[in-house]
Amino acid sequence: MLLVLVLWPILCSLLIAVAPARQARQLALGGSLVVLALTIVAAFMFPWDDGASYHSLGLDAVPFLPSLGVEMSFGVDSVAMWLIILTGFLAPLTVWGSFTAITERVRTYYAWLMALNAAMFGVFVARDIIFFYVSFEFTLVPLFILISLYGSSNRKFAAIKFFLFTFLGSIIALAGLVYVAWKASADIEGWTFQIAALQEAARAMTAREQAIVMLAMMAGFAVKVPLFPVHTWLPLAHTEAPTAGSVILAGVLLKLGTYAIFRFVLPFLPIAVNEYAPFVAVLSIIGIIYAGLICWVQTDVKKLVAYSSVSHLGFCVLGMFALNSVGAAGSVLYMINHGLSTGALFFCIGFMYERYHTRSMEEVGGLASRMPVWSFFMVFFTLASVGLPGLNGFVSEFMCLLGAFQSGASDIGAGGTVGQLGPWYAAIAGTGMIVAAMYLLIMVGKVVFGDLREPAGHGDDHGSLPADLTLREIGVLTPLALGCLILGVYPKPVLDTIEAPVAQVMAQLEVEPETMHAATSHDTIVKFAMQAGGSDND
Amino acid sequence: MEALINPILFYLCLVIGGLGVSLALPRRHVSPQVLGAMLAATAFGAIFLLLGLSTYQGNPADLPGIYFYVFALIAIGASLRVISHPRPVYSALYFILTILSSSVLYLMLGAEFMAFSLIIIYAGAILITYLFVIMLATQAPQESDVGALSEYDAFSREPMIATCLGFVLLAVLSGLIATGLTGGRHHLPLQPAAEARLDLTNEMPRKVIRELDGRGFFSKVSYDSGSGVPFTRPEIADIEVTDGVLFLDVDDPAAARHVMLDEGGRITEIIGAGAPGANTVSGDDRIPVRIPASAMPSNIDGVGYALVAEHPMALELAGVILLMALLGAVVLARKQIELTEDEKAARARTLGASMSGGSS
Amino acid sequence: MMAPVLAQASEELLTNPTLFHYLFVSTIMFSIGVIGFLTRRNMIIMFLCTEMMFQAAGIALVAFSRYHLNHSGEVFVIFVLTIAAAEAALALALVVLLFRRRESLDAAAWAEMKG
Amino acid sequence: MSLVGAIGNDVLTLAAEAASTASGSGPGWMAAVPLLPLLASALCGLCLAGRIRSKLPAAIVVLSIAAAFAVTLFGFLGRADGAQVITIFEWIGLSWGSGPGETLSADFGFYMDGLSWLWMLFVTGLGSLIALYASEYMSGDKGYARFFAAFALFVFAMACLVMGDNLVLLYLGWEGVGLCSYLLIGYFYKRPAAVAAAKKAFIVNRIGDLGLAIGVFLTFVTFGTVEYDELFRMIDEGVAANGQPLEELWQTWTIPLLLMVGAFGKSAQLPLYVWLPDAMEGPTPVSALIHAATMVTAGVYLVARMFPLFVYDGVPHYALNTIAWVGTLTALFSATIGMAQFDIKRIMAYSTVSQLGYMFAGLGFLTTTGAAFHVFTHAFFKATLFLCCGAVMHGFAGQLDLRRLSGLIHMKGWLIVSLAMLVGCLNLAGFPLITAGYFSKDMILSQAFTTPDSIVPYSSLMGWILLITAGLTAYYTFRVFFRVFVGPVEYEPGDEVHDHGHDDHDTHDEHGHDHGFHPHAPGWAINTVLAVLAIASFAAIGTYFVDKDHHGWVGGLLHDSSAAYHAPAHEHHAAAPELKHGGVMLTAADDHGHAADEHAASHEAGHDDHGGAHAEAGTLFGQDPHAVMYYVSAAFGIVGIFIAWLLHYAGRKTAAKSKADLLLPFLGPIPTWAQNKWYVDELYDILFRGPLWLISHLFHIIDRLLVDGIVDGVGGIPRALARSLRVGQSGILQNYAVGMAGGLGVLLLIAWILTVAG
Repeated sequence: MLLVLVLWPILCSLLIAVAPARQARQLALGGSLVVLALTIVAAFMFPWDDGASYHSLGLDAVPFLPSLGVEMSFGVDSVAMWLIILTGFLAPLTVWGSFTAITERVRTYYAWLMALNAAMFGVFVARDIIFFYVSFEFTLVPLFILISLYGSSNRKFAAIKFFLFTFLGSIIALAGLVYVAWKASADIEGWTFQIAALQEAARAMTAREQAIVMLAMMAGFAVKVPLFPVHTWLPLAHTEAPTAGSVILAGVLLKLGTYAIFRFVLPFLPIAVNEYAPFVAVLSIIGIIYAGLICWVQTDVKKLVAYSSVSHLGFCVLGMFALNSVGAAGSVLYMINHGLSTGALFFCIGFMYERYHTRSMEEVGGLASRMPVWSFFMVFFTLASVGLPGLNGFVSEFMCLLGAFQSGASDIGAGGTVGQLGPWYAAIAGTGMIVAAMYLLIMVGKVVFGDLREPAGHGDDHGSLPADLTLREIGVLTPLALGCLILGVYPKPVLDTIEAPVAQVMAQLEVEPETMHAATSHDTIVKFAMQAGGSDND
Repeated sequence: MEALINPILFYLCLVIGGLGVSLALPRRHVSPQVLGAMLAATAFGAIFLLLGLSTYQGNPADLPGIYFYVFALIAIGASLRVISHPRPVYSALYFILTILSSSVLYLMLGAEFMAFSLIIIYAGAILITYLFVIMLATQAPQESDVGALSEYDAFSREPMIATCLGFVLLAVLSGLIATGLTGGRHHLPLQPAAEARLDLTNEMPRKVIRELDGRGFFSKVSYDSGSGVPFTRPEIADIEVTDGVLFLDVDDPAAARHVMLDEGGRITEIIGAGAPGANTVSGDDRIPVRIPASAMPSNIDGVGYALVAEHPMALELAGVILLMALLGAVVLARKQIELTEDEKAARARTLGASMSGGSS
Repeated sequence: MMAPVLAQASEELLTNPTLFHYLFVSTIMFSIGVIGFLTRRNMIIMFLCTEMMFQAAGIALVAFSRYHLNHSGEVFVIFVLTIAAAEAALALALVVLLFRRRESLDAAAWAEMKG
Repeated sequence: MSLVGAIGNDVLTLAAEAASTASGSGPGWMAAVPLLPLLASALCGLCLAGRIRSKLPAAIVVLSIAAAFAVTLFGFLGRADGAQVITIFEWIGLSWGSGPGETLSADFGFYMDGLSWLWMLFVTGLGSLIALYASEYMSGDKGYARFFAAFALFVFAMACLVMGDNLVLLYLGWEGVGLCSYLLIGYFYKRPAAVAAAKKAFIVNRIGDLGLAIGVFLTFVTFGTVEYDELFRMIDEGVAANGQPLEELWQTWTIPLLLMVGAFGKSAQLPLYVWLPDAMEGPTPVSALIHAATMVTAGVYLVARMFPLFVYDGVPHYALNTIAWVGTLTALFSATIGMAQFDIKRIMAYSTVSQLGYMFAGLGFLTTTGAAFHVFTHAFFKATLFLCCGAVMHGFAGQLDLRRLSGLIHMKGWLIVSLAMLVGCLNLAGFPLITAGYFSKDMILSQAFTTPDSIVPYSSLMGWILLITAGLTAYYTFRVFFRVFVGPVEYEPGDEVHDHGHDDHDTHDEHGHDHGFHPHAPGWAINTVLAVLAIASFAAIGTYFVDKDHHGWVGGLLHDSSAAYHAPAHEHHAAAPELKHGGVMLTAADDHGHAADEHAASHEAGHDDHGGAHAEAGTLFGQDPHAVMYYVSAAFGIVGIFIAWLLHYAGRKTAAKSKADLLLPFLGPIPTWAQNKWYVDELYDILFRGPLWLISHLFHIIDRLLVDGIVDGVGGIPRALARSLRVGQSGILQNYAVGMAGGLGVLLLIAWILTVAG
């Protein structure tokens, strides 16, 4: 099933590439709807009761380079499953949302869009690092092409910067992963790249090794997230990317970084994570406030939202490095929620841009009277992004902050947990909530409310588009809005199902350093490698 | 290295040789080419003398073959002249000399085929092409200075640096060869070339058969070597060549053996003849026969076999390369643009302008 | 009949030079080729120098071939000859072409690759 | 908004299911109280999407809120003693262990005790009345449906805030009312001032919210739960064991302080009050409901709800003392500003801030009953006042300047408005005996003098400040009344003829522009609502005289709730028998907010020795403050009114000028300063917004130049390297060959050295 999930978008991509350009849109939409359907089928096949362990929903692995121990092995736990659902959910929307925005080189566009989906699925279903890493890196290619071909004025520079920046980071992360693989393969013949085997090996490393590997991994994943000092590619890439590119970038691609941290850094390197959690947390807090304040002085709406992504993902990382269940669960929930609300915001901005061909708040404003429906959605998603209770952003933000607050506060009271942060972290990060309210409301105040301001020569004439949203555009935004609302009012299904994997990761973080050194885990590695080798049988 | 040659002396010679070579290269103003040549010759001669002495261990028979030294020095001297002669034509001619003396070295190494093909291909074909091109690509000399050299032939670029580099390379290479490759064995005597070819007989039985047939090996009638009485040769059912030995498969080995002994080795020489029960001991009813020397594979056989049987793919590729080179040469030499004379003149002017602009 | 006789003669008269002798000759020739290539400005001479380096390699190959008592080395010399021939054909064609353009054989006249 | 409707329906069914299966602790149909308005909001959204221009949205909202009121009333009448917990569905749930505090559970559920009943009654009651008022007031406006959608959503959020059984749900409501406030203040979104005010309200509220959020976090971390039920149980156990809720000291003051910050934000107390006056940019019904009667009292509710954390063992610690001081100073401060304003709605806004200060002061003096009672009475009379202002605004096209309006009572159709205004003003001014505001304010004031300094330091000083403020309040209240509603008839229309879009029925033609402007007298809905509210303001007095045991009906309700004040155990040596009273309560629930006339009679058992306590407690003029206060505060009120009469009514000939102007030269710049709100907004701009703005720009520059510069610089390293290497690229063939040969030499040299070494 998971293999199908990866292969189908590739197939679609190829089909679109060879089909006549006229039918590219229909093909892409149909293909992406099938992606959604496949996602739903996968979600139904997934045994949610056992969310903590990995299920392949069919084929376990496809041998790829058996001599090197490389095989594509599949498996998802409930965290990955939710992210797959998010990806599948966004797939048709991104296609549908670009119908009018993309009028030239349509085939290339949709073909790469589908390929991007395949790569993202690949990241979430991978159970070996080669497959994971290949997918992780392959996401860069379609987005690079989407940005450099379909972006705005400065697209080439943005695309190259985006590519090189993230690529450089990922290469370093790969070095870390390969080092772990090398360690894992030390006692077996050939190589193993299975995540399970690698995890054992990584956990057996000394504190110093773990610190170095963590540095390497964070170098790659933090760029992807992006964390404070390495975030500068994001505003540029967002600003220049086409709408669907921005949506996927904000919706799923940034989550690859946090997902990878959750999947690799936390369970692999418990000693280093425990040691350096405050450092990462400080970076994310700086990111929250710093990016938030930068948002305040932006005039470009899209850049503003892009910076707000930096700020928001700071909460996500903060929650994760709280190293307790509330924080991590909040963080995972945040990945989904941010994908919905920020993705939708990018859609809104894209629809505005299609009409006015500007994103400057100085030129456009007071659109509530011109585009009431658009304004409704814009305000709605802004509020979701602000973290208003009842909408999705709140629960996750609340949990991330609460997690940070609890972390290491077990001396305070019953609600405290293990962890390395503390109340001060949450208190300072909490000011980010105020800043978020400030810049987002200022943006809404300028763009949506106030006197109507339109760029010269853009009265009622938007080409083929009506003044307000078309049914298609409403159709794109409505599912997102519904998602925001449902997850805000009733996040329990998500929380219930991610509880087990989160608890598992948290349990892995609590290993005592002494015991870790004492236990030689070589036997376990060999065992895992053998299991991995013989996984065709089970 | 010490066993072959005294390193200090060796490097000293190299330094002197380097100095000589650099002096021998054409220079702009004062060009002490003769001095340089002499220095270089001295140095290389000294090196070879030292090498020869090191091989001499008291036994005059061990004195190195004089031809090697003669031709090696000729080759080196000629190659020095190739790079130091200011006139390209002479350089090419000296190169022919180099090739000739190298082909002698080839001969000494037992590679007759290569020696001759080297002369034919290199000296005969390639170098002649070079000479043609040299003629073709040299500006017609003015009446006033027939003997004048082109500016780019008259002096060399940075002769000292190049020579230093070359001699450092030489020192390192020879040091490496001397130290590294010998692996502790100081003398690497070259084996007699014929030893190599025994196994080739397996691959070319027809040559053996042809040679034996020429000697009447397969005729039905033979005669006694002593009395000259004719008798019937036994019929040979099958033959097999293994590592330079011919095995005869006959119906009656004893009779056949007898017959062949009677022939007195005129046609065949039975290996192990005279040893009692030679063939009963082996229990083999085949008769081992020594292959005549004339049937042994020659150098050409060996090269041909190695070329066709061992490196057929490379051979094909070489053919393709040659074809490509042929096509390439055609394409390159073809005149690209047809221009009238005026246009050419205009083009030449702009070219000159751009060149002078580019060089400033 | 000539070849075996000569071979015999060489074997009898000149067994003494060891592999190192030949390799040393080859090395010297190669180095001289390098020096020539680096220092001479005439493109034709430069190509001649490369041919000389080929030649040096050929001597080494044949010497090794003899040392190991197989013919692969000689076969390689054939290939070297092939390459040399191809190179001569192409390089000389190029030289002619270039000479037509600039009326000069100076290698420094073609410095378009200057960064 | 159609989506909201769909969800609303789902949730309703869900709620119905939950209700049918709810076990025991409370009636599940109480879910209708928040969900009916939510449904109404969704339906309004549908109307909005369907572009329905009729009064349907208003009808839906009025009916739904009225129904919610009915349900509340029904539930109230049939309530059980003590607190009821009603769980509707699980909202947030995550556990990482089975021990205490290892589960984060926040249900969508209600915690109904006297406090929440009281609040819900007036929220839904006033809500339905004001919705009715708005149905006329807002008629003809383009965003009619939008207004009512947000309005109903507000009632939903307020219900969540008040009824929620845990702090997270309270936070949801807290932010939810903030959102609705934002949406409704910015209702006239074309007016930049409105948008700015909305923004300001939301952001300032967010500052308070942060305090609240961190308070909630700390509460959870400390107690391991956010649910009131368990929380109060743990606090009681803690108090029983330690004499305070916790063993450790620092959280016992940190949590209340943090919650206090939240309360200050929402209830517009001193550092964070700035948003409320600006919030008057919203439609008047909104000002009446949200920014006077209900939302702004959420802070009082929060403190009252979490009262066990503010006071333990009968002793308040300094979070509550801070609250007292801040409340007192806010009352005085905003009263001074209110005195100098000319916009009558703004005056009312400052009076709201001022009255909220009273409530907080009341909380600080430990009379939760007084505070809640004041909340209750204030809700009615301030709603009345605002709605009257709204009627004026509505009738005079947005004119609110008291210098341009006069003598309304003499105009046709304005009698009810004027009388209602009079009632409201009397209440606000605390006119003795006939107004509920008098009694509720009295309760707080007398408590200020009663509470001994050992419990609340300097309480009598605060009492004096509050008394003076009461006088000021009476003055500026009646300044409005005397200037606008009586005196010579004179009016000038405002400039908002278009904003309200009076394009409905017959009045349209009568409304021209300045010339030929005719005031638009309020219709039946407005008049009815005003009348009902005015009567209710009087009727609220009645609640003071029922349930004498607990000093009024409100006290009775609070006695049942977490807001009940427990007298210090150490003062009552007879504490032991009180332990059984109410099970979890250490001492008898009681207020010190006694009224003098019931002073002797109404003390319940276990308080018989209060004489000693009162001896320790403060006195006023050597008398029992409860007795004296009636006269003192009446005197202050009447003096204030008299001064207002003197300055603003007696002998006034025109609307613009009064005798008060004669005083101006003697006061120097003070009136100007007060009129400019003591330049607090400007101060905040300089102190916070300016630096922050600078920092933002600085960060932006840093981001572009430094952070991104480093990135680009790293990217530039290869380029620079290449540029330096470019020198080597002479283009001359032999130079490359030298490199090649040299490289070969070096490689071989290395190989040789390795061979020799090896």
